[in-house]
Amino acid sequence: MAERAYSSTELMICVAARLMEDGTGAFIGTGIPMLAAALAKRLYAPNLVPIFEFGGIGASLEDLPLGVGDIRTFHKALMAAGICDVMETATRGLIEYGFLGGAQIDPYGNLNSTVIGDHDRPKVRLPGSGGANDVGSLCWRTIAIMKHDKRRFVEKVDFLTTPGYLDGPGARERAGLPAGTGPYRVVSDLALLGYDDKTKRMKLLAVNPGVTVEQVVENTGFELIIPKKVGQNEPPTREELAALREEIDPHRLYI
Amino acid sequence: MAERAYSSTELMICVAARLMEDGTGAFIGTGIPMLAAALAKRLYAPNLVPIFEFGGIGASLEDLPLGVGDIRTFHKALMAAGICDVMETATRGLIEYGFLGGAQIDPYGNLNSTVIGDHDRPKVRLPGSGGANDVGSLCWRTIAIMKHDKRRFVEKVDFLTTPGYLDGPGARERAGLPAGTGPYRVVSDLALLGYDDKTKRMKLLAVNPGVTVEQVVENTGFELIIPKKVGQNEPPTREELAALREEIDPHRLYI
Amino acid sequence: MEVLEEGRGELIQPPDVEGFRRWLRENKSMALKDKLMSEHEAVERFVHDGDYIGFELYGTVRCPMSISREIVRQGKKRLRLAGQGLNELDLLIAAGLVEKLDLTYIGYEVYGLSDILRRAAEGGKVKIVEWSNAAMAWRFKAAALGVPFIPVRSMLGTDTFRYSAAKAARCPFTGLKLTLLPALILDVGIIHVHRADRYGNCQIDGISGFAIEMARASKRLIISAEEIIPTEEIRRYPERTVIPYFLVDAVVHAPFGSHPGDMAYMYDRDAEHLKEFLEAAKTEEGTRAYLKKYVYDIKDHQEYLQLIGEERLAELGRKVKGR
Amino acid sequence: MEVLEEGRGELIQPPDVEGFRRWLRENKSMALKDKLMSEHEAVERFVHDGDYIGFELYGTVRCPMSISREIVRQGKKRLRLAGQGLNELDLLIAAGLVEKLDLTYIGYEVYGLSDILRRAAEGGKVKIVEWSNAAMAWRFKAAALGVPFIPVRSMLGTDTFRYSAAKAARCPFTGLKLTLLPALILDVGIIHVHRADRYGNCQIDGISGFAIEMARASKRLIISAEEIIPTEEIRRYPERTVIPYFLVDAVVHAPFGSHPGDMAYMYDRDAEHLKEFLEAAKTEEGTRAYLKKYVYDIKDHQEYLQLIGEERLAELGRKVKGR
Repeated sequence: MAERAYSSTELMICVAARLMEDGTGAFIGTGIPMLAAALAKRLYAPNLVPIFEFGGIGASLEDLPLGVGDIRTFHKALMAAGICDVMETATRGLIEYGFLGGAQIDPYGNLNSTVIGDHDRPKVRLPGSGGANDVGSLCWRTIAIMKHDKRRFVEKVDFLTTPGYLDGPGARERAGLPAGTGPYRVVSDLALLGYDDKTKRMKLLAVNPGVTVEQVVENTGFELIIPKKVGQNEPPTREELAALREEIDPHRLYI
Repeated sequence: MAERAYSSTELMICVAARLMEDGTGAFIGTGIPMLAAALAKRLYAPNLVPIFEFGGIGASLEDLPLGVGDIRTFHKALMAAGICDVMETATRGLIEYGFLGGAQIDPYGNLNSTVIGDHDRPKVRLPGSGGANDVGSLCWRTIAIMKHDKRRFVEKVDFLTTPGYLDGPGARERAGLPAGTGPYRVVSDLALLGYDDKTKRMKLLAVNPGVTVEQVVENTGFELIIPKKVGQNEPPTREELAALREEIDPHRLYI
Repeated sequence: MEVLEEGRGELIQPPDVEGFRRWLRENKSMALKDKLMSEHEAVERFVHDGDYIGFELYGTVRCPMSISREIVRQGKKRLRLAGQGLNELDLLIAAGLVEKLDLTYIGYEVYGLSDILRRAAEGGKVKIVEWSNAAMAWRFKAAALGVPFIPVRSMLGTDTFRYSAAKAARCPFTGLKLTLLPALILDVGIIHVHRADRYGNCQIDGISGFAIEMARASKRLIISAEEIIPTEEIRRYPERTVIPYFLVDAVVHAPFGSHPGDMAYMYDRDAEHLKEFLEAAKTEEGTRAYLKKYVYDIKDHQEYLQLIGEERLAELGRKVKGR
Repeated sequence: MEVLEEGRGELIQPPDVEGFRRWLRENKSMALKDKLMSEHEAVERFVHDGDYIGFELYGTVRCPMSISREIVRQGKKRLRLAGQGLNELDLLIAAGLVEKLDLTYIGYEVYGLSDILRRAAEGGKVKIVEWSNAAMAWRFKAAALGVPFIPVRSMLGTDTFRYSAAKAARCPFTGLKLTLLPALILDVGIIHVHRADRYGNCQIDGISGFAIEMARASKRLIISAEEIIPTEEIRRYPERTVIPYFLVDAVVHAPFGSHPGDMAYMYDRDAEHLKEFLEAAKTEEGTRAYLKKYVYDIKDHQEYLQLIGEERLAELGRKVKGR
């Protein structure tokens, strides 16, 4: 019964953590990515290296940072550099993963974190790109973490802050973005999603425990590719929850 | 009589040292420029800052360096940076003076330190540009230090390594070099030379003690502008010689 | 150079590298001059109405908050800002001093959005040109290089590009399409560091953010420092000098100068104060009251620290881990 | 991008940034792997015939001389080199291993010209493309930026430009004419540092030369270090890491690794040895004898140091000033 008592945030953290490949570097943003990276390092990818955009590389993550320039992003780190060095490392193709968020995502994984409505007189002004555009441009594989509803999963983003596959196959390369890069996964509170190799459109991979394929479709504002075989995400394990609650975020800053 | 007993190197050092303006930065190359800067700092321009191309800025110069990356170029310095930072500082216009040398100089102050003869099968291969092209491109005022003879002061350099005024007024700006920069003085073992404001051609300013204008003309391989009034360089003073011999280069590495 | 595409955003500060060269030659000196002064004097002398200003790092991390508050106090107007920030930009926007922003991000990460920026943007009170984080840092880097642009591989294909003032062109060596970012030369750069000497030689502990690039991209440069150290210490570890004195116009001694933000190995951020600010920022009245209490009614940084209280500051010092 | 002018020099190593990205992804890892190995193993595994190699800083200052000698000893052939150097390049040229040079300078400053380069160039034995010092460093910087070129303001109007592989173009923001330097991506970079851990995190004292840029411009990277230190020391001063481990392929422990050059705060250059070398370099026979004595007849760096002698090395240590 303990296995059922988890929050959707905890589940998203676990799903994201299980995606990480050992021996790679990952751009970490504030929030869920920090916890996912810390969890992955403990259980699945001990050689995953957290990289923070303002310069922290290989921090211990003993304490959870509260922001991407925070003291904890470089406490006992292997290097405390600056933003240019980190972003140039990404330009050279040395950073495998990037986590992204946003207010809107479209079928090609393009993200909006700038405005809702018109740019010059917006309905809602959002924080802006920050490092998201760079992470989405330069990392090999990006993982978006989003709440899943029709206002967020939209046919067309109001403002294309961060590049996904733009308008389809080959579009990134035509735009000049590094070849072979792009969106990899979307971790939502309902499901895990990926992208169709040919069309580069979003595709359902697995639903979360207790969630139906129909629920996912209903909460998505565009046509989602539903493969014949849809997987099932495992709920957080005892081990995952213990690590998260007792070691990674004991003060419950995020979970 | 002590005043007469000096070498032509010592005189060149003194003439160069007297040119320096206080509160400026000067690119220092190996040899005479190091001694001229050290002498200027002691007697004429206490706030002159020696800058070495591989990163040393504001070294004490307690001991004379033997090269531009030498430990002594940053011993007790204010900053030990790298070559890019130094050269970018020059690109931004923060370095007033640069010292240059070479195997040949032409009437426009263009310098050759690359080859004598054809580039691909040279008669004599010289060391190459090193930082000279950058110093000659980016500093506001460059000072060339040369032995004075017809083989060195030539109508046309075999290879234009480092830009002087190129082929005359406005040529530097047309080439894209920063506006208002260029050759300022030539310190030779016979004379001090400058450039005519209008034609940008080399002009005699002052002869060294015991040297006649005719001697200078005879030893110059191109037509030199001889103004009506030619000055006379003062011989090294007792004070200058004492500083040079007792404090700056007591082990006679260079003098 | 054939331009394939260009952003429609205003080029708020054109990359006049030749003007920058002339300005630096006329206004900077390599002489070691004592530049230690009060924040009042630094801001009065070196920040002018209409200036284009940049702050480093950002408003909860090693940020020159004491100088930011002084700018608000002196009411410098019609400012244009390099907007990679949080709290420092919000204070200036809230005080109505900002006209235009080259913006990359303004938000409070774990604490959510910035209501002050949101109100100003939605009300059309500030003009905003979009950039990415790295793009802003690289724009400083181009200025530091002394060249008018730098080619990069970010921003392509997006509205971030379309609402910026970047251009895209093809590389003549490889045929690759690249973003060309215009150099960003600041009228004033403001940077908070761990240590500086009286001449302005600076050391920073931990990440350098974009301090190195921004210092070199500034016509005038104000440094605030937790600690003023003797020049002998600088000379002893010359590789630790990240900003050399000749770039600096003013050195202000500002212990806890980043409060309510943090300072690596010295003190942690003041989460309570930030929450108080964010609560206040929800309404215009709340914001005005916050500014009155913590900026306008306060004479200087010293008085600000008294208001925060010694006990609280000591606690922030205890909360941070050492090396 | 309209090209106004271009140098006639061969572009010895084209700036294939996409290939560089792929290569790094396939060959580098962020895992902390022990990379400590002998100079023999490092050179055998990571230097190949035909490689384009760069050395930092230059052959009398913090230069990887022990690795350079090992390359000569293993006789790696048809090398192409980034020629900002002295002694290390001369050894390779003298051994007949060098085919092409991107050259900025080869000479011995206070000691005069390099007879070895002179003979090779005058005899047409090496192909030389010309650059300035800063241009070479900026070419590494462009590679470090991950872009195929960088605009600069050097080299314009000169034969140095005309005999280089640079191009000139007009800035689309300002109309200024600029030099575009192609990025220089090395097959192998070789750097000598003061301290490294077993994984390759490096610290350098004093000037950084062009180590930061070159490390980032290298496909394979060999580090030699005066001292191997525990990773805890690295983690304690993370701002001192100038080269992070994930760029590094091999770490070689090499005390006095820069001999006959110097190492800041540790030992001075060996002027006597340099004079001996320069005297030998005057003739081909002399050069051969020098190589035999100090390179070919020597098994490794340890044996080389024995040949130089403890007393002499200790003396060089005493001659250098501390901080």
